[in-house]
Amino acid sequence: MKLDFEKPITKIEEKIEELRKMSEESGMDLSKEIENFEQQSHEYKKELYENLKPSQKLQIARHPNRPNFLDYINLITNDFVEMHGDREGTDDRAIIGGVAKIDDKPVMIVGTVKGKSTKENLVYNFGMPQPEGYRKALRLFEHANRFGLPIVTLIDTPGAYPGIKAEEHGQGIAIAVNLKEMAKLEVPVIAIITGEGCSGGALGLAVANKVLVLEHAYYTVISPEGCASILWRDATKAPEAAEALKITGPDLLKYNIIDGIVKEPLGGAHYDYEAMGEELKKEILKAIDEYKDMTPQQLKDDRYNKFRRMGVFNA
Amino acid sequence: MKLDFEKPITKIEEKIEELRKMSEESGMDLSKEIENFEQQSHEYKKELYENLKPSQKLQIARHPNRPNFLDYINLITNDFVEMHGDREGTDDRAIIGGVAKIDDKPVMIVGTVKGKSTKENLVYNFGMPQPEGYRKALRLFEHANRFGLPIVTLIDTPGAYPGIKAEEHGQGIAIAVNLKEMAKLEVPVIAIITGEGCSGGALGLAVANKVLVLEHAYYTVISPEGCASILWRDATKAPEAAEALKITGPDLLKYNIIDGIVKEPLGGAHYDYEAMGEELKKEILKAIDEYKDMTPQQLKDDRYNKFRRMGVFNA
Amino acid sequence: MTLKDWFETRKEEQIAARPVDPKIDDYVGKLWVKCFNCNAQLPRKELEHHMMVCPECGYHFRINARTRIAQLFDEGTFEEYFANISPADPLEFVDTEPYTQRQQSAKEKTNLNDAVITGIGKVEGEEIACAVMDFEYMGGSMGSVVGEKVTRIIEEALAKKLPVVTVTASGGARMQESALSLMQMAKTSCAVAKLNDAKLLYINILTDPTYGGVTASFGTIGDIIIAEQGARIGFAGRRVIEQTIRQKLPADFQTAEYLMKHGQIDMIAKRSELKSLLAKILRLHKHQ
Amino acid sequence: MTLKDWFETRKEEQIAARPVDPKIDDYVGKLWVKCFNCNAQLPRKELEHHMMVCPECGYHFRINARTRIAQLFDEGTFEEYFANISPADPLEFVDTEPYTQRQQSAKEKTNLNDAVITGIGKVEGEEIACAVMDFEYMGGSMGSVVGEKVTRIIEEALAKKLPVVTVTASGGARMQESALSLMQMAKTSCAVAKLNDAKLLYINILTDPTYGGVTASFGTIGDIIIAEQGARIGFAGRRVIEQTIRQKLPADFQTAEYLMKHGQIDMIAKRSELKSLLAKILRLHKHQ
Ligand SMILES: [Zn+2]
Ligand SMILES: [Zn+2]
Repeated sequence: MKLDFEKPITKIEEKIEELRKMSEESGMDLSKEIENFEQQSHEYKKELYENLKPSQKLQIARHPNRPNFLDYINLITNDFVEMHGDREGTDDRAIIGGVAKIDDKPVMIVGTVKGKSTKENLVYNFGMPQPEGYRKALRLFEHANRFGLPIVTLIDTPGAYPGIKAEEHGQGIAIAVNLKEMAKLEVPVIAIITGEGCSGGALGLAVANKVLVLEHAYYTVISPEGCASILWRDATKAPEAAEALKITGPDLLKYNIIDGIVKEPLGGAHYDYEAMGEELKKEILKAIDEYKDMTPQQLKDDRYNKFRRMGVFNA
Repeated sequence: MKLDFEKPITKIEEKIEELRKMSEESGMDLSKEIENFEQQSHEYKKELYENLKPSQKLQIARHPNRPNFLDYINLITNDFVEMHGDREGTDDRAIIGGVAKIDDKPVMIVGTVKGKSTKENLVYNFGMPQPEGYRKALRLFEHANRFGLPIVTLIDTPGAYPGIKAEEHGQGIAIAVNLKEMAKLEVPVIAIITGEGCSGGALGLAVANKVLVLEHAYYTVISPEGCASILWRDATKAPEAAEALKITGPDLLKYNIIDGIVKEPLGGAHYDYEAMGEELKKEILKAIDEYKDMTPQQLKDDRYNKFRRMGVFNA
Repeated sequence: MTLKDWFETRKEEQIAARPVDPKIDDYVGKLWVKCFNCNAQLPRKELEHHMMVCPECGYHFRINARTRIAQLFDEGTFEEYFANISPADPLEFVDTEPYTQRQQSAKEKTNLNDAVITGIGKVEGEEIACAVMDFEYMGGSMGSVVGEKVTRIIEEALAKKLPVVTVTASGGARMQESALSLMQMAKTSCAVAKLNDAKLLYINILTDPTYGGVTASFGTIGDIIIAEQGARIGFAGRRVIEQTIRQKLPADFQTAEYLMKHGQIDMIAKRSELKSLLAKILRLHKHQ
Repeated sequence: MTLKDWFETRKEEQIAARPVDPKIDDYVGKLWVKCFNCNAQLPRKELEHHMMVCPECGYHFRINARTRIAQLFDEGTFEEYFANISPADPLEFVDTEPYTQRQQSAKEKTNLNDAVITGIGKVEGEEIACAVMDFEYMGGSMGSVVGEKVTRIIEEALAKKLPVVTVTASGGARMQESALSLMQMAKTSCAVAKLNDAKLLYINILTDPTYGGVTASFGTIGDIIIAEQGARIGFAGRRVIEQTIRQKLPADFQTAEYLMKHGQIDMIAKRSELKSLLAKILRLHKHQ
């Protein structure tokens, strides 16, 4: 699936394809022309993807072929052993986690899961966790804490699920408890926003020592659509809201919300799973390594101080 | 409601009443005879209640007028503030608890609740907790632990509820977690079996430094009826099972299952709520006082060693 | 239909019929106030005498932070902290109106710098650190100032070994500060973690309405959670949920009673009982 | 009815049709064994070669503790501990038969002193302390001996800093020891609390059937809980629940799959995968 703003690329690529065919059919040597066009195409792409508007990045972040948590498990870990359930009645499939190795390092890896088809999305609830999902995550965090395993979270969620059962079972409390208990963890916590990082539903897995976002991912207090319909009273103003909310990597870095941006393959992660996996794995290992000599108290202080500094006000 | 084996007393009391009437109507002085009968009645009662068979004590323990947890709250505490809910979707009414003062001592008091009418029993589920009840109890125990409040549990339950939702939500795990987490508590824990103390459902609130049972209460791994229908394959053999299971105070003391017996008013707690309350309060205060100088570690060790010693085997 | 059923239905209709956002300034300055619930015409003086609770039906009017503080604290004991902290506009946010202008209007309306007052005072003689939110300042939304003041008062309590009480009233996040607003959830919750470690009592009082980012952070991780009678409390708003699940919600959805039934709060208190209940709880945890 | 529906119905019928208590000794000594699930006639040798799992349908036959140990541990590495501890009869319990006589029969049938074997051995080279229950000894019921041996092997693990693995198969409490049996739940769970404090890994493997007092104590408080495929696991038995709620239970009630769906176990493993899975988990927790 090509996105709207990718249409010019498609046109160039069609032209190249046409040239190739002509060359074959006629026996003419058009290799120079083709090379030229390809060069142009590459440069065009680079410029295009480096200058995307927030609303365009949003489309990449939400692309249906974007690698999901299960893809990353395959791409960057081995020996993954999934740990199911909250031990209290529910195994929320919107949050999956377990122990695994990244290279030779055992870690606890936990993430939200989006499906790639309607059928899958019914299973994973479009990556929108119930309170029970956050409680499962906390169980796994505490397991990691007991056994000294660094925690890696991969976040791609439009938010915590807004439903009747979710409210009845304490969606707010479940997230709040995670924020508080993550503050107490005595192991390194690395959170990566891989796609959508929307509101408290994302933050509930992201009270980390290091927070990274992928190049085309976004992190915000509310979806641009939600913001537009509340503040502009007009959901079609979502692109303006996306702009105003400053939700992409460079802005998040500027306001000290995140610690770094993970490069994506040209055009976005869905164009090259392997390359994306390699890059992500490298960044995770680098981050874990950074914390390897910290004491439990230092890790807690590091996390506290990081969030303590956030906010801009006059005093 | 008088119990079967109390019929002889009823007869004597009727006779006394008759004499009184005769005396009034006739103007005759029968006070000596009446006093004599009353003396006899008292002695008879004493002998009767001190020599009850287990199956008879069982009837007292299950008497519908027996004081329940809410009665004891009224009788022995003041400033009770109930703390509702498991923070996860449920406020199981079969287990109630909160902070209160006993005399001037702040405590956390938690207990199972039986209703006294069909309507009440629908609310309290006949004193049979769901997993969520045990989780609420654990939340309160951990609260007490954080704030240094001694914990008092009052137990009167035919067991944890055997139902579909209970199984789905982890009845076994909920009880098991309580056993394990109660072992870690750093405050004194006093458990009193006030009526029925049946199986894991009772034990889930009773991993205590001191375990007391009321004089006519019982504590067992399975109800005599359940035991009879499994081992004798005949539920009518419950009295034999009650005998064989050694479920009453003196036997429990002999096998070091409990630490003491709390005297009940003559005939059982339901004959005199005030007196029962006074006695229970005295015993609880005495027990709390015993532990007041122990360090957290000593309290944990005391509890561990107590249960560690339980069991009889050849080696 | 039995009488009881009829009564329940009527009650739910009444609850459902309540305006979702009764504003405080609807009645400010008026001599007579109409009860939102029972429509009684009430002399303003009498209503104030009853702590802004309808003497006819018990309906709890929303009150602002200053009124709340006057009701909760022993007279003259509340000392405000961090009053000078005021909002910035780091994102230079403009929707239908610039953020700075919204700040200005809110300040004029409430005479506050932002949506929370923090300080230390006494409740029946018991000293506590406290954060009281004000719904009238931009819907009690949590931005950098709310997060900072809540965190600072908790840190003050840690230094002075005081219990902490929050009184929340919030529509959720301050969208105009985007991720900076979101991070206040983490910041305040991390501060509460320190209260846990220090074994200092932390009590949440939830008042009407408490939603979104406050519900999902410092607002609901108290050792004890009290909801004021009549409060609506939730994570997601009714409209968002109705749009998502495409069905009507029960009338009592997200009421204090509903939350209690679903095990999320420890207790419900009438406004008139709140102070003595709070004092009682503080005393029960004071013996150490 | 779609094919999928039909299949689901068939599956549930098959599950429901399984005998509730297939005894191990039903097939001991026979040259041909009939699968309880698919009725296939299987040569005993072949079945043993497949770890007592039906090669036709995957049905997991119940196995005893010795067989389990042979399957799980590296050959020759398992050293038994506390084998000499044997049951007493403190209550002098007699139902339709004296307890002592039941002990005697069970011992003759199983060649065990009680329903658990404890020891230390290696799984793909990883050293663990282990308690393996035997359902054939009085239905794997937990009395003083089971409680004592489980507690001792945990204390041994604490001293030697070893992970602990339990393999349970139990109908519940040993009624003949009444409250003494009940107290083993507390005793073993208190020992597990010490494993937590010592940060030693504790793994539960639940096999068919695991019920009652074992489910409600040391059997389900592992850091990781694995259910063997086909296991039925619960607190209360089906019959007790059916009597209480007066309705039929779903066919898959209390199966491993059912427990997984309801979030109570971490994973399900086929018998053939169990050893390598266990070793993998042990290695993932070994780095410290
Ligand atoms: Zn009114
Ligand atoms: Zn078969």
